[in-house]
Amino acid sequence: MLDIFYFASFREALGQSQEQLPLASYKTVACLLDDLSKRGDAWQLALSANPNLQIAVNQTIADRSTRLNAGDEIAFFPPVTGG
Amino acid sequence: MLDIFYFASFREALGQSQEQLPLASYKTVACLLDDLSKRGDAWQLALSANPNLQIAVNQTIADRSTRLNAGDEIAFFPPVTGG
Amino acid sequence: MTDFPFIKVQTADFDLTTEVKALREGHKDIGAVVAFVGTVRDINEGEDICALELEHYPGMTEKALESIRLQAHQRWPLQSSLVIHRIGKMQPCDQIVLVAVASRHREAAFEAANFIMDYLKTNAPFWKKETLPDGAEKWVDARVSDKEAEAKWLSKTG
Amino acid sequence: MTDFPFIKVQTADFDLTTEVKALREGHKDIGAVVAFVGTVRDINEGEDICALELEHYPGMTEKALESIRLQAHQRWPLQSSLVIHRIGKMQPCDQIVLVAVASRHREAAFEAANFIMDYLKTNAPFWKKETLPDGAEKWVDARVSDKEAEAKWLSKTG
Repeated sequence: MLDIFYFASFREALGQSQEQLPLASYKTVACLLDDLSKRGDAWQLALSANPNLQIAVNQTIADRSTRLNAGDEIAFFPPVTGG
Repeated sequence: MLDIFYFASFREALGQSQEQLPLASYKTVACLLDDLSKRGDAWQLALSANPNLQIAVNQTIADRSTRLNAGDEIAFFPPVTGG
Repeated sequence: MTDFPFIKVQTADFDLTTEVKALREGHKDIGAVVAFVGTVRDINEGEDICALELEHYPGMTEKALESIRLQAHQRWPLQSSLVIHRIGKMQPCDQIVLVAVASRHREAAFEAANFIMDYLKTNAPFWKKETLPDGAEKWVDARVSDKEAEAKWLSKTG
Repeated sequence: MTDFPFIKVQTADFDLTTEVKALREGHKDIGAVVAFVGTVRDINEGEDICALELEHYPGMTEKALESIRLQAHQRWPLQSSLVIHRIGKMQPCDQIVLVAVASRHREAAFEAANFIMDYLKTNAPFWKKETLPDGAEKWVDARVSDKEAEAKWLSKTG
């Protein structure tokens, strides 16, 4: 399984903060993103059509080409604004 | 009259922290320094032969060419080391 | 809450004197401490702000902050450093973040504190949501100038 | 003691939290505070230090510090700033000086605090005398690097 997290404006726009998905179909982050984007406009806007999409795999910044393994924690979020 | 102040290592080397001198003979700081330097080796070392001599007239950084007026406060000291 | 003693992510406010004392504890050859405190302004991008809420990514936040702190220690001769970042609801004038750095000399302390803040701004997973006077809520946009501030360190020698 | 409310020259120690609170008082649109604290190290230029004594030039000190503070305010958009410098006898680990600056954004606060410290180091009439372990007293020499630190601001744009 994969643990997926959504933060900040993504969490609000997508209506959820986390979910689990089976690893099987997703070799890379890109595969996962393609599938999630099919869920509707909000998903496409936040994930596919967003040049500022930030990706973390296992709490480290990653990108679309990052390979996924069982038990990975994947997070999607907008650019950070702390401090 | 002129009020003359000596600070830090100058105060210790010259054995005094302040004195008053008549203005009459000192048109500029240079005149005053020439006269003070005649008092002995310690004076010459601190005042004439010291490339790092710092001068203030009326609590503002000055130099040898600064003109003196009655009531002026002149201070001689080494480079500052606060902070 | 975290395995990193010099990183704290907390809802509670912090006391500057107490934290700087902790930073200096056990280091006698410190000559310079630089502390940066980020505070909630009552206006941002021309709009009045009534409240601010800070969301973060638990776990990744601490890792990101510790990584930034270690980069600073590799780059400058520091005696110690700490980062405290608050989360949750805050009001104008509240303290949000503290970055404090101790070093022998002042230049390293100034540069390292500045570096940690610049990297925190662009790499630590925190997000701000503002509440406006009409009750509307608005996620704060990332600033281009923050990316530029981070980029300037790439061309600088430590 | 002085006509400059944001300049204090005193024998007493200072409390960081109290002073930063005073600095921020009445300014709601502060987003960044940078505080520099200079402390007495137990070693200087390779020699152990047992005590430090700070002498100053009363009157000129306050004028010099106020002039430096005003230059910083002309150069950067600051909400407020303060300088506290202690005089008299101090021990290792004691606080010597506080420079604190408040601004809307962090870059101005970092630069202004750094600028004030660099100018204070070379322009404010303070002198340090160290007491060594054998009881000998030694006036601290001015550092060439302090002059260089001051000079770097001449070529920088505020």
